[in-house]
Amino acid sequence: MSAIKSLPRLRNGALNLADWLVEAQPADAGALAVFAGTVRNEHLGNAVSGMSYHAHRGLAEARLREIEAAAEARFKVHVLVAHAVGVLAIGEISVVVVIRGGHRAEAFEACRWTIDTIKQAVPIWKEEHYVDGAVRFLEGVPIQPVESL
Amino acid sequence: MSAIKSLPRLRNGALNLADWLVEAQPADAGALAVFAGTVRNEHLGNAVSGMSYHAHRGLAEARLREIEAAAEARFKVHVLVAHAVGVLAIGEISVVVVIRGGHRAEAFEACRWTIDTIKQAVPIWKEEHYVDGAVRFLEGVPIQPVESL
Amino acid sequence: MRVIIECYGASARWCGSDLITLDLSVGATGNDALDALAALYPDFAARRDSVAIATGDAITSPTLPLDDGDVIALIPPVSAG
Amino acid sequence: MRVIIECYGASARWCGSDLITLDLSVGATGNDALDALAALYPDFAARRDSVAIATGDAITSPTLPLDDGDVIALIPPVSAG
Repeated sequence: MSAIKSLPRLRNGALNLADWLVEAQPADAGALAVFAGTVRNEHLGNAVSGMSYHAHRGLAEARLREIEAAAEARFKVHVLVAHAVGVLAIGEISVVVVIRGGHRAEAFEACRWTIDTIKQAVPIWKEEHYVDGAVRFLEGVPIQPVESL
Repeated sequence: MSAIKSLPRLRNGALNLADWLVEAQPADAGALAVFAGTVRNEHLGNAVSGMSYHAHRGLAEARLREIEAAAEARFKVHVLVAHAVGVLAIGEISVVVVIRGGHRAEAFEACRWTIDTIKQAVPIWKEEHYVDGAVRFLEGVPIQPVESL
Repeated sequence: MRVIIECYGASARWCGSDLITLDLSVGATGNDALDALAALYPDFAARRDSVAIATGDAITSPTLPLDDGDVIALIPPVSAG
Repeated sequence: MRVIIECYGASARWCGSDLITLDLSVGATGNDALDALAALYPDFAARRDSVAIATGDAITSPTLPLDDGDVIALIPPVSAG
């Protein structure tokens, strides 16, 4: 287990992708799959200037670790996730998923499942800042238990 | 178009993932999907000590660029690929696919299609070095035209 | 008895505040607290069924009875990622 | 006429050499070159139908006629990635 596994998964400010790629590739792994989510300059036709990420920090931290463990058990891969809290600019990284596994099939599946699950099971809320000055929380989905996904 | 797009996609020696992540995320992109292939320490029950990658360099370079362009047209995303040639150690990176796109669905699809296509349409051959000293070319698949995939 | 409601995400907009103190009957449940909020705040009432509650770092069943002094977090629909 | 065969990947093992010079009749095609190699090298003969040929930086149809001095690459089944 590397040092990064002991760090909080919820971080203040934009994520730096390289920080989450420092773990060595396991010798029995042939695939590394990574997903990062970034802030877009447009949403449903509105020009976006930035995004605030709000979290229930205790529950979000617990859920991110629970999702890591669930993905590792389900897909037999190594999983690392991180999510930003605070105000991010266009192009900055809000979420990172890193999968290291034997072959690409399970690495891709684990990566997709992990980001899909984060979006439905972690108490984080996006508040969009529009170019016209308006601010609005995005519609979300009722929070789901990790084990239901 | 960034400077990296003018570099050869076929590189001597193991790839450094960070080199292929230097492009800025487009302002209208919300997803970054990355795949890297690494050398495993085992193949079909044989202990592997390393891997040689051989290429028809001219055709491989042309095919890698053709795959980039095909994936960009098909999935409406930005695509960057690179492949190593030469001798790699366990855990080192032989191939990288970087996708930057609007949403995660097309980013994941483009990433998966691109690596699957590289494996079938690029004249590169893996030669496994086993711990017992033996060396053997892997069985492959007859080379396919990119437009058939 | 008295419980404290922490309003996360858009629920603070619906209720007009980040933090709300509610006076409830002894033996009241999470659902009773949500009902009381719905009676006070029409914008919350419209979203009541989409909101989960958490105590500490865990989601809690709204059918469980609350204790005096409990702190309950409102977890409106999430939009992580 | 004379053509040069470059043997990529495992095809060099099958033919015992990286580079082979073949003497063919005028008007011979890629398929004729592959037939000549199959006649010379049994290990190649067993894999003949899985092998493509390239000239320059492009895959070429084996039905096209070759010219004297052409250089043809054998592209055995690939294992990139």
